[in-house]
Amino acid sequence: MADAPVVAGLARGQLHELYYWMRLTRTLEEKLVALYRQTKVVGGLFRSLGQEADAVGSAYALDRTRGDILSPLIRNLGSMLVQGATPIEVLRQYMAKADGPTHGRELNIHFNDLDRGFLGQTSHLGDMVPVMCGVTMSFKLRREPRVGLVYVGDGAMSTGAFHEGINFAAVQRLPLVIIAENNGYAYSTPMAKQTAVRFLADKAAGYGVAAEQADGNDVVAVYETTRRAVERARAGGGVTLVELITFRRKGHAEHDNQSYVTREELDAWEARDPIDRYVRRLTESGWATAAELATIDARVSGEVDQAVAACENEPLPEGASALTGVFADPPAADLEWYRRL
Amino acid sequence: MADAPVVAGLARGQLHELYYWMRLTRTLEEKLVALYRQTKVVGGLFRSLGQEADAVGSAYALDRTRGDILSPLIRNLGSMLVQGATPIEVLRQYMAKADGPTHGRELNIHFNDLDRGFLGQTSHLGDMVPVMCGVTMSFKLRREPRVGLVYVGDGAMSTGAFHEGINFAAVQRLPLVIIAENNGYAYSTPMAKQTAVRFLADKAAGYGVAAEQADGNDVVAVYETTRRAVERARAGGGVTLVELITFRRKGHAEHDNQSYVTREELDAWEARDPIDRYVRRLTESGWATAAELATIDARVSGEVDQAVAACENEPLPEGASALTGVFADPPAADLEWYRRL
Amino acid sequence: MALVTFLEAIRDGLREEMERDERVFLMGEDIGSFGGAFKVTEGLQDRFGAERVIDTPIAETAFIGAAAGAAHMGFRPVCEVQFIDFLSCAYSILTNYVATARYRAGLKTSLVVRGPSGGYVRGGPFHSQNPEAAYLHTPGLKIVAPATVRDAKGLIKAAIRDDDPVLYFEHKYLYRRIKDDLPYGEDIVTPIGKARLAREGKHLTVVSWSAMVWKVLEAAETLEKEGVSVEVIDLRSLLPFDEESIVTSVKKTNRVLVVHEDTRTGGMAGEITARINERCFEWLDAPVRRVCAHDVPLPYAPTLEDFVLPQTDDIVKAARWMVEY
Amino acid sequence: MALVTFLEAIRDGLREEMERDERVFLMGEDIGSFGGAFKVTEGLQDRFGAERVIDTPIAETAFIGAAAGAAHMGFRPVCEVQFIDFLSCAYSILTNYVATARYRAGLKTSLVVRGPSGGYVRGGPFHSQNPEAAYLHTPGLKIVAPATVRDAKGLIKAAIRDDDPVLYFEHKYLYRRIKDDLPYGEDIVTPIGKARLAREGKHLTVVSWSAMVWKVLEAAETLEKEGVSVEVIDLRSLLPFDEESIVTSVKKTNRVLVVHEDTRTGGMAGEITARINERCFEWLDAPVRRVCAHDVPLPYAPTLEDFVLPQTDDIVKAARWMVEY
Ligand SMILES: Cc1ncc(C[n+]2csc(CCOP(=O)(O)OP(=O)(O)O)c2C)c(N)n1
Ligand SMILES: Cc1ncc(C[n+]2csc(CCOP(=O)(O)OP(=O)(O)O)c2C)c(N)n1
Ligand SMILES: [Mg+2]
Ligand SMILES: [Mg+2]
Repeated sequence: MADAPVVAGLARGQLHELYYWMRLTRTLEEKLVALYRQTKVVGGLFRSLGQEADAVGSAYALDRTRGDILSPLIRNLGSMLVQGATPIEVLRQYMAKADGPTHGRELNIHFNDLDRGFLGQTSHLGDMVPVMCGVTMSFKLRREPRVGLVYVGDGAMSTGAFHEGINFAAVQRLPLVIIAENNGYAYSTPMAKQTAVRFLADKAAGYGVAAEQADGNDVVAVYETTRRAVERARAGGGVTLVELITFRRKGHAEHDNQSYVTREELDAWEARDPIDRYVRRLTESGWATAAELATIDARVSGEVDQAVAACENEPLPEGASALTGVFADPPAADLEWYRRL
Repeated sequence: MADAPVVAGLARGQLHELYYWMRLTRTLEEKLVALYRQTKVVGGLFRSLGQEADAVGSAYALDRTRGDILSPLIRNLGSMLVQGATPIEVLRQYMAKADGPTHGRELNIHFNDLDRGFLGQTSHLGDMVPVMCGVTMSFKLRREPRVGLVYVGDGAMSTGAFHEGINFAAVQRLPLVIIAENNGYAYSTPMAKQTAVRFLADKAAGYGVAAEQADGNDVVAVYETTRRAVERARAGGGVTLVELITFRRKGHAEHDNQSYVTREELDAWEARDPIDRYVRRLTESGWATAAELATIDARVSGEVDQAVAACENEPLPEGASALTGVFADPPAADLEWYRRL
Repeated sequence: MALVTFLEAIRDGLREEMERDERVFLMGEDIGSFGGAFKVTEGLQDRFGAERVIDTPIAETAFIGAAAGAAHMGFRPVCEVQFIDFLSCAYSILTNYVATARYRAGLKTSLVVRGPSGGYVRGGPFHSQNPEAAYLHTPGLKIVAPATVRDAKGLIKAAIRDDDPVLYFEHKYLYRRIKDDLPYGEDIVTPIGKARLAREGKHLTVVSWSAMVWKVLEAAETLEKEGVSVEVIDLRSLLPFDEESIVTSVKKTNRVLVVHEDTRTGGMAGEITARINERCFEWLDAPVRRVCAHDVPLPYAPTLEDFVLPQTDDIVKAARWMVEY
Repeated sequence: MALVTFLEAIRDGLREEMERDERVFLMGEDIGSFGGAFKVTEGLQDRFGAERVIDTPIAETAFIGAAAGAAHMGFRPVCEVQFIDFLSCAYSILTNYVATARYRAGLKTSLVVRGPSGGYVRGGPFHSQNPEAAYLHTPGLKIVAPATVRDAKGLIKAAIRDDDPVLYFEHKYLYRRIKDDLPYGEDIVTPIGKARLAREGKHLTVVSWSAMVWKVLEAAETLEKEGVSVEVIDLRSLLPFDEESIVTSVKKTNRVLVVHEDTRTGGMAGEITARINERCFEWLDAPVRRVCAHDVPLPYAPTLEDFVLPQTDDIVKAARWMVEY
């Protein structure tokens, strides 16, 4: 009874999970902002405010038990959490801690765990599309019923790497879902300066792949739409380009005051906040009680606070640890002549 | 009366010109084959057999008096001839002569004359699309009513450079016509392994640009279709992707025996030979008499023979001439220490 | 006089060249009304309009290729790469098409590609690179990398006026950290290919460029107190580089250390060492040595970055070793 | 015994590795039923099927990126670049993504990128390149470039078995010009990072690799007749390269010449010179010198190409100069 589908094939518990992941994303990012202001975050800080439904709903459409793998962008923290990345890993990354997943080598959510099902991005936009082609080729070659999912922004779709990758995936009919995040801007550049198409989904026609579109601020719609694409991929139907329409409600990074966006636009999108909307829907449809949501909120806060407390004072890595692991078969230690004197 | 349009706005004399350019292309290439067999062509030899209408008809749609510029591919010899490149230049290039347009530095039809309106390609496929964006940007910035045209093969459309270029042109609404040559193959790779779309023109939708399609073996149709795109560009209507459907009836280069193409396919396309078809149409419609065509043929043969005779025995460049011109402001001569001993 | 930062000097140079030559225009990501990720082009779109300060899609190959096309037609485009690390995305068109255009067929190819380079800012492996070595190997390109406010302005102006493609690497660590008095509107043009003698000395020559010059000068102060007199050459042009100035200095000091921020293997110091060895073999009293970053991708954590990148203290120790040799 | 060409040795190496390890698969343009532009992979699709010998679109970034993704999942892909000149199109993903994947996060990235390199075949500026210097500067990559038939096989097998990304440059001039007896099926694995002593000598060491080794050996014959005994080191691994073998030889001969086909400035000889200078300064009786191509894009005409590329005679003259120094 508790497991009976309520909407979009999702049971009540799953609907609560979606809420949990979105709330966790937002709370964790808010905590990161606080740490950033205390200069504890070493580099830049990137927010997904207003895009939590897009990341969470799409990732939730994958099947973790079957080994599906996704590759997130900087604004897809939520998708990594869904796949099993933990708040403490994210905190350690941002704060460059020795015990972080990359031991201080890489920043923010650039980290990987293929077993849990996420392959962190690198900075060069578009590159993860070809790489995810290879990941999904491996599924195909091994006849595994696994699916890959990769995110790409409105801006990143202008890169050659995106084009080469999606076209390769299309020709090879790889089990790959490409989430095109239409969040209005690439840094300060509005979509109209990035492409002459009206919708990112219009680009599917140029590759002969299936297209889907959804309201990126409606987590259930995102889930449903992505799920369709995932099932298509798993059934051998090849690539789908899924456009999620949403909005980046913060600057490109924490330092950017977003002067190029109007107050009206921000207000309009704030009114469509994916978490607020989902809370309304959950409570109005009777899918969750206010008390249940409050319990989740408390759990989230507790988890985030606990994670911060656990790692805030951890040490940074030892300098010399930077020298290992460039190659699988490491050459002899490489300390410089003048340091050997 | 002689100037009255007969078909597609073309006067009788222009229809004869189209024939002349196609015949010149073919005869010149056939002569190059002979020279290649005599090992007088230094590098590889690339044929456009069966694609002459595509190159000639599209280039003819430009307005040379207005300074339109095109950038050909290896199989667009005809387009360069239309723009004013001469057989002797082409011969000298292939034979690496000192007096050739690049003085032996570059091969085949890789040479430029912006005044006559052609910018030779380089080998890295796709790169000329971005470069032609810049050429046409210059038209726009100077408010000149000029148009650019760039060719791209079914294979080359898989490159990142093509994608970045066409997208840039679309966003900037540049006066650029992009001719997508669907000739069935990229080297040995059939189009189905290059892209999952049915037609190359389908790719236009992904860039928000106009699409056109024509039978690439019908020179008048090619002309008319390209002309429409040229006029759109000149009127400020931006980019058109024009697909020309044709077939590469020779191997990728002279050394390739095209084992991957069936006899039937070759025969079918031979039956659609663009020159033969055009001859039939010209004579059947009364646009040209057999005698007129014979006169053109004789003129072409004469011109080609004369060009060969004029340059066949010309010298190759002096070795040391290789050292100049890397920079506008050349450093002092760069003869190596051991050559100075 | 006006006290301007390194960053403002670049902007002033761009503005002055755009004023004096209408063939100059700018392209890049977010450079228009936003003024660029680091605000180098701030105000320029207001001043020159959206046709001369063009926001592009995220497509480095497209806009650098387009710059070449426009240059062929007589323009002098300046491209901004948001972080110079992303110049790699245009590597092919830059090294194959742009660099060879003049040589192949006499095409005019006067264009500049500029962008923030370098580390010491916790940018991690993809926002901290020093890519000179990747382009050093390309006949047809020029490369400059200013260390001073004056040269920041002088080299951007020289690069724009140059008839060949020039890569201009501006170290982001210097952007707002160094200031100098430059008379407003002074037409400073730093000749490409000429080094700057940043400090005179007798016992050791140190060749360096960009942000490293400041660490070298700091080291030289320390060494001075120990009685070691260091001559510092700020190369500023990396391709072509000023072999003569190096040779002159080495023939005087007989010892030379090359210091660069980039990784060691395949880095530019190798080429410089080879040239010195070819030209001054008989004058050398010690091997030419290099202080460079360790051969690893540049990590993010401050402890790691500081360890990997060369520090003033490394230079001091290396210099001591050199003079004791 | 079977007399095989350089090209057949590569093919045999590929086939043997595909037979012994099902994780190995091939990707590239026209490599399937056509067998590749030079026919290196001829017959392999027939043998191993279209799933293990995959024809790709013209998209070097796509298939090299895909190779990395497949490698992360445990495969060992081998990519063919139709001419190595087009590797530039994948420069960004290769140097940024592929090379750093292990360092950043311990991702398995065992893949090989191979393709025809080099000149002397009238290929013009875009079908003749030697791109080692462009990648030398990238921690995380390995580079090999065989000169002999045996090493052609031994290095492709070693590269495939290596747990790191390896660039394998095969000189197209050698493809069908050299032959050797290799017992059918012999499991030759040439260790990466170890040079080959191609000839012993006393008066001068010449360091070279790939097709140039043959010109160096020819020069050595000539010089022998003049009483000059030349030791020839065939580097075969360029990254990492075998510093120890070079040092040992230089300490014996006290003179060293580096010969490569690539252009001089920023070429790999600079790095080698710097290392020799660092390690053998006291042993050098003459400056380390370089014989390389002139610093121009490689032109097409035979007269020009022959002038620009190093020839045997250039090596002979340089060697004479060295021993007389
Ligand atoms: C190839 C490349 N060029 C430039 C950049 C710098 N850059 C980082 S993020 C960004 C904007 C990305 O916009 P979009 O893809 O829409 O993603 P969003 O930030 O909106 O999520 C830019 C230009 C980069 N990372 N990679
Ligand atoms: C980036 C790049 N990769 C590979 C090649 C090698 N190559 C030259 S022509 C060619 C096939 C081109 O096919 P297409 O674009 O369809 O033109 P067509 O030959 O059919 O006219 C290939 C793969 C190249 N020139 N550039
Ligand atoms: Mg965006
Ligand atoms: Mg084709």
